Amino acid sequence: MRTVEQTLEEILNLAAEHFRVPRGQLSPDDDFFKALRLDSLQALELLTRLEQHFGVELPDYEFQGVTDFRTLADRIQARL
Amino acid sequence: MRTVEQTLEEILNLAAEHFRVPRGQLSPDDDFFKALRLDSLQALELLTRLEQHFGVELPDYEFQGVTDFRTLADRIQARL
Amino acid sequence: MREFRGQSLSWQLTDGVCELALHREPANEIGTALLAELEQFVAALDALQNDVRAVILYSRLRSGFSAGADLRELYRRMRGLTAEQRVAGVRQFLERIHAVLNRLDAAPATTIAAVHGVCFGGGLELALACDVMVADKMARFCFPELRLGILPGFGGIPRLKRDVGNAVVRDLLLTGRSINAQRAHAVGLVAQLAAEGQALAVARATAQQAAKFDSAARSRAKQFSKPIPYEELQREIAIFCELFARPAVEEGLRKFVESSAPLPYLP
Amino acid sequence: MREFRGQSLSWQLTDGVCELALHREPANEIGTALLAELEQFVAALDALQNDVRAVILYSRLRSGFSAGADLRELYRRMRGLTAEQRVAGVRQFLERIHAVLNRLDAAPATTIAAVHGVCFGGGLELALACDVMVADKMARFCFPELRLGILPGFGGIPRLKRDVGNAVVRDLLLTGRSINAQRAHAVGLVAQLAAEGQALAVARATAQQAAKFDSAARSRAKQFSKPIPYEELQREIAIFCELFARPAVEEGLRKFVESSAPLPYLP
Repeated sequence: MRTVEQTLEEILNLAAEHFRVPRGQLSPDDDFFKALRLDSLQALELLTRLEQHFGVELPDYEFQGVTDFRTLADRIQARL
Repeated sequence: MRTVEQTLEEILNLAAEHFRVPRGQLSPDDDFFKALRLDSLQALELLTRLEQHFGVELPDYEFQGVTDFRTLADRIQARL
Repeated sequence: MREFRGQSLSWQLTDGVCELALHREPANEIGTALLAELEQFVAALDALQNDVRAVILYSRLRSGFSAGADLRELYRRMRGLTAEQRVAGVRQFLERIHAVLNRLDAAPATTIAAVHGVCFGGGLELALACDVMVADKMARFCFPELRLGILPGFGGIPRLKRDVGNAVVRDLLLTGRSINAQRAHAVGLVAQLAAEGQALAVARATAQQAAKFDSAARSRAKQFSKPIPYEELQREIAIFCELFARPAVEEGLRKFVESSAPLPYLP
Repeated sequence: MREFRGQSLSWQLTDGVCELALHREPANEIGTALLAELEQFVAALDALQNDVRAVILYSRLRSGFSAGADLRELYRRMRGLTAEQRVAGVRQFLERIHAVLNRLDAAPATTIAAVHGVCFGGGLELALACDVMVADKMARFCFPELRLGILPGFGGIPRLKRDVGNAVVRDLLLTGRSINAQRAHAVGLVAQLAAEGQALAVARATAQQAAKFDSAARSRAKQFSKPIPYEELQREIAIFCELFARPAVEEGLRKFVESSAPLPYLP
């Protein structure tokens, strides 16, 4: 079972890798829509990659309701 | 994510193990129905073991349409 | 009679659980021989209905549960007949197998198909008449009929429609592909998955449980929850016979019977 | 006509397989332009029905299969109209798209939707009219209509009910959430999953297989196994129009059209 810190770390790594942002530029309290410069399609892509990586489902309304990576980690943790 | 070469290697290993053929005797361009001396039941068994191993579904018509291991790897890769 | 040993199948009743083993080589093809013994079986099931609380259908053959209708016999019998005679013969066979499967479907006992290996065409249709399907992880399920220019004739589509969503019905029917046990389980067709070689053991535990229940509650609950699509089943026979009358079907059967391909059910 | 190149879609028929590509930027929104070309397509499908054995619907756009109804066009057209005029206009549009999707649904050929990216609202309704859905692993499926104060209007609920259990229908409809391809596959909506970028290749292999089957068997089997819920489809139009007449819907559409949020379909 992952800790929420591990979940957060995995989210940051996944985001950096898939959206080609240096990992060092991303921090837990960043607004990820802005930090990754996501348009609506890319936001859905991130959601799908997170669901695949963690083997969970995260409804759009929960994903939409957060902006920073830390809160996102909490939401995913609640489904692990 | 596997490369198609890794997929091919895993197919050859799986085939050698389950049908008790020395791994060295199998090569990517072999006709696998012949190399493994498969009857129709064994062909289905190989299909099921491949599906289980790779976590994909491969319809019979795609499986039937190929004979060599390399093409089989391509077909599986298209589902990974 | 508490037990029966036939050419194609055998069964015995022990402590309320009736186990029916199919053992007609090579792959429990359903032809006139197996049909006749299935007819005897459902008659016995009626006669013993106060004693039979659960039924398990399984196969003793390595190849699997059943490869479906006996197409070799069908091809042999139809040769030299007129189109009318052929259709009359096939209709009579279908009416008989439908009567057997309808009685199995409506049996007051809880019926369990323990499936391994191939469960194709008519074999799948037999399993679909049961209440609960337990499957070995290596089992495969398929409706290959379109490949022969026909459609499933032993009640397959109406019963599959009862159990799964229509998208799954169309996937199986219109592509003719076989699906593995995990997929059959995921879509709800298979109730329980068993490790390789363990389907019968898993089915036995389930039968023991089902046999504990009060008979009246069990049979009324089954009757209430399991609709039998009689009207669609009749329509299926009509459509099958209409398709079967065409010369393309004899040609498809001939190819199948003469094939030595590794997957002979694939044209 | 064996091929068509339109503004919103193009198709061509080769060896019994008709491939229809959607290519209306930005995301194959279904408005009057796409509808008109879909009408031409189903007319051609009727005319060519002896030659078309399988159909593949796919999108050439990066964004996905289709984001659904063209809400921008809808909003533009409804402004300045009376409530009555609006409802009359939308009803006419719905009657036309229903006619197209009903003909696609009933086409004797095997129809395959090869889906990637977004498959939302009307896009999902188009895919649901097909026989078999093949999905790229990154595809997402959604009925966002409740967010706008309406319900799916292109036959979505009746067709989704045909394919999956009612709990899945309610999940999608009443939460408006999008589900990924794995989930859509698990519940039986999607028949086959493809690797990223491979949905069309997988659909082509399936179309090749379906095209091999005898036409009479294929079309009769499809007709027998795939019920078309005409009565519910008509009721859907009536309910849609009833909801659409309310001022809240114009307000919802305005917000959607003016939004620049990362997930604009989420109000």
